[in-house]
Amino acid sequence: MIGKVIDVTVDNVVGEVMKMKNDGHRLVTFSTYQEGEDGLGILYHFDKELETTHLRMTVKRDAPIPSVSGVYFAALLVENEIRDQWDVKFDGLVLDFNRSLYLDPEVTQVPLVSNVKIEPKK
Amino acid sequence: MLFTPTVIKNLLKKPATRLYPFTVREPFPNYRGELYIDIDGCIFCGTCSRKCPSQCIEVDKNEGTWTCNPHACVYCGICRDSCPTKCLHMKDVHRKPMTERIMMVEKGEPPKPKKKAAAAEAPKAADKKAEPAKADDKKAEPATADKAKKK
Amino acid sequence: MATTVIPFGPQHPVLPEPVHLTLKVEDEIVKEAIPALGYVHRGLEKLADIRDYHQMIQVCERVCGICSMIHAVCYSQAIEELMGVEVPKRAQVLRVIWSELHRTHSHLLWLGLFADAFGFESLFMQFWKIRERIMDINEATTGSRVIVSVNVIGGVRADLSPEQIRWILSEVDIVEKEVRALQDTIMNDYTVKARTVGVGVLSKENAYLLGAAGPTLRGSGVAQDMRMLGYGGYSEIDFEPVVETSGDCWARSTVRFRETLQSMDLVRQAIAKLPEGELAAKVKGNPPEGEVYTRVEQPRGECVYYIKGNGTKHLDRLRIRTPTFANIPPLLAMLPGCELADVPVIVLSIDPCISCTER
Amino acid sequence: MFGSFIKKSRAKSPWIIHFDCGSCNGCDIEVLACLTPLYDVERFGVVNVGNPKHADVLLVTGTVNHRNKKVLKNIYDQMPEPKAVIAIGACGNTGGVFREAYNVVGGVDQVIPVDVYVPGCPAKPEAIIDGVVVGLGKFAQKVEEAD
Repeated sequence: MIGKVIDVTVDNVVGEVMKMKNDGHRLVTFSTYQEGEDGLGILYHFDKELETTHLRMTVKRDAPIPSVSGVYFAALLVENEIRDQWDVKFDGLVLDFNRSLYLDPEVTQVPLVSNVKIEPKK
Repeated sequence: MLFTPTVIKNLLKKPATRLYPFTVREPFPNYRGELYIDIDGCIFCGTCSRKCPSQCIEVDKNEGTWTCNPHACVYCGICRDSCPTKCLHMKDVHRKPMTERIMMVEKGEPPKPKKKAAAAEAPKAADKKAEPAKADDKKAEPATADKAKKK
Repeated sequence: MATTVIPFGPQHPVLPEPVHLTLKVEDEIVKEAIPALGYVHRGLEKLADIRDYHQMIQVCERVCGICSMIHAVCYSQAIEELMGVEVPKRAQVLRVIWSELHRTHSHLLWLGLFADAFGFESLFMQFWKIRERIMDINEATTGSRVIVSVNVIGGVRADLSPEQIRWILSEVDIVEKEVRALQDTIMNDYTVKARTVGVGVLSKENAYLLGAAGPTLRGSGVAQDMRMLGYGGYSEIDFEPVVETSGDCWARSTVRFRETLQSMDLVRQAIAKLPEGELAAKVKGNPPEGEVYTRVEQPRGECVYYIKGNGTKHLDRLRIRTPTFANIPPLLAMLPGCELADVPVIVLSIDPCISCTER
Repeated sequence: MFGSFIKKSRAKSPWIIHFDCGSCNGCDIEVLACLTPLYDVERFGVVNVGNPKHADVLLVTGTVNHRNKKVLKNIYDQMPEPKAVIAIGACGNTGGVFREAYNVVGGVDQVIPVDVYVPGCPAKPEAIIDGVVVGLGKFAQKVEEAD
């Protein structure tokens, strides 16, 4: 993967993101992936003059994740999307859609958790 | 006011409209239009059904049927390109609208010498590991159910 | 003063796509806008579980019909990087040609829709009339008007013959002439300026902080274009990003107008440098374990793919961040303080592509 | 007498409404291309309107998902009788390449009755014009049967 990867933890993620903002980085997006059975890996992608930097954080899905939408307002859509797709909670989300950004109440399964495989439609 | 020259030009020129249903334009030769099969050339190897991104083709080797759901087909031409006997073709005109959903079912001669067919199948099957085979089985079910519903 | 809540969308005459905005209005002045998405959400990232990595190209193309070619390029580049496949030079340059043709038709389409948003119907018709020539080129060279499906992992599966190249060049010349004839109208006409100048201003700092992408960012004076990275065939081509500084709707439409002309120039450059050679490299095996992060420039801005492979033919994770997704927070910052009648113009000025946003 | 005049005119100049129901934009822009100078469906008296209450024919592109199926139903219910529905593209017909995704219900016919299916991904403007012509036949038939 191109770019430098810095590992962060739940405790210092907001501080690290703040540091990136003060350095003049632009938040591109987050990416998520399944990490083990009940873990979630989050990559924060930053960009400064076409140079990419990533922050990597691994969390458990049942504990709330500190939100960085207070630092970068643009993070709010991504965090709501992650909330939809993985059913995790964010602490201090600026505008919380409460799992309804994309999904309607009819969809009860958690879309992206790997052990919930999608079945071909009948 | 700056648009006036364009307006005047358009008034003096012939209309740009293609009078479609009355005059049909010459189709471009490699347009990916209606998919059809030359069933006599088909060896029922099932490559098209595995390669199809939309999973809309179903091949039954024992029965000798080739079934395609033209409503789910995305006209990408992958099946045509991967067909080993080049029996799948695409017309250069689009498929005509229909008032109800139909399935394309083509009945052909299933391959008689079983050994030869198996040999054609074997290298493909070797590529696919256990998991995709399962996926294929899974998708075969709903497709048949769909067909039954149509009938 | 009383606040009125006005729902905007999902079915709105000016929007070709369903998106919903809840507008809180005081005296015709918008105070707050809250988006509601999800009308186009299909969940195609999860389809990687049942479609193999070759078939996912066709799925990724259908993330968005207008920039389908560039989505496919981004996905193929990601897989090629993961698998270490060397793409032949000719295939890379052919990808540039079709990408730039897509950009041209996308921008012409947008310029038309934008004219329609402020009620200039005949300008809309003009742009869409010109655009049909580009669609004809797509249809003749690839086999489909909109979703061209020419990418495969390792290269392309269609070629350009010398006659086709000559024909493309002559068509591009005609298109350029016709587009230039409309330059004065879209940039300097009094009625157009009255609707666009000073409307929906996004300052340079705000655009950068809110993570805007593409023409929205460049319209605010930040010279950032992923084509500067020189991915694929762009390393062979001279490229300068188009930048405007005023940050309003006029700047964004001017950026797109100038990019249309630039794209046609890039098509000519790419055709002049088209090398001979193979069309596609052989690809064997499955994507190995590992992750890749690729960025390309779409008509609407920077598109990011994150792919995690796990050694099987199904990908572990496919994540797509599309430009409109990044442009929605700036839109929310632009709307407060504008007049209700300007809302369609401002919403269209970021070139919203909702099917991209929600995938 | 006046009634039969209106009946005849309705079938001769149908007003259409286009609803994008989660399509990838491919079919959408082709529907719009039909209204532009090169294909110009207005020469048949077809007018694109923004309000479902004015429309006779509903053009639907794209897959139906859990959120927009309510919108689609709502728009369909608002249209006056008789009405015709044309589903455009592979997604509108069956769900196309996305029909197995988790948030996709399937084709348009899962929610509202469909009169004409236009296949293609995306359907060409020519195919859409053909579809509208077939749809108008059905619509005229419905107008006849209406009383």
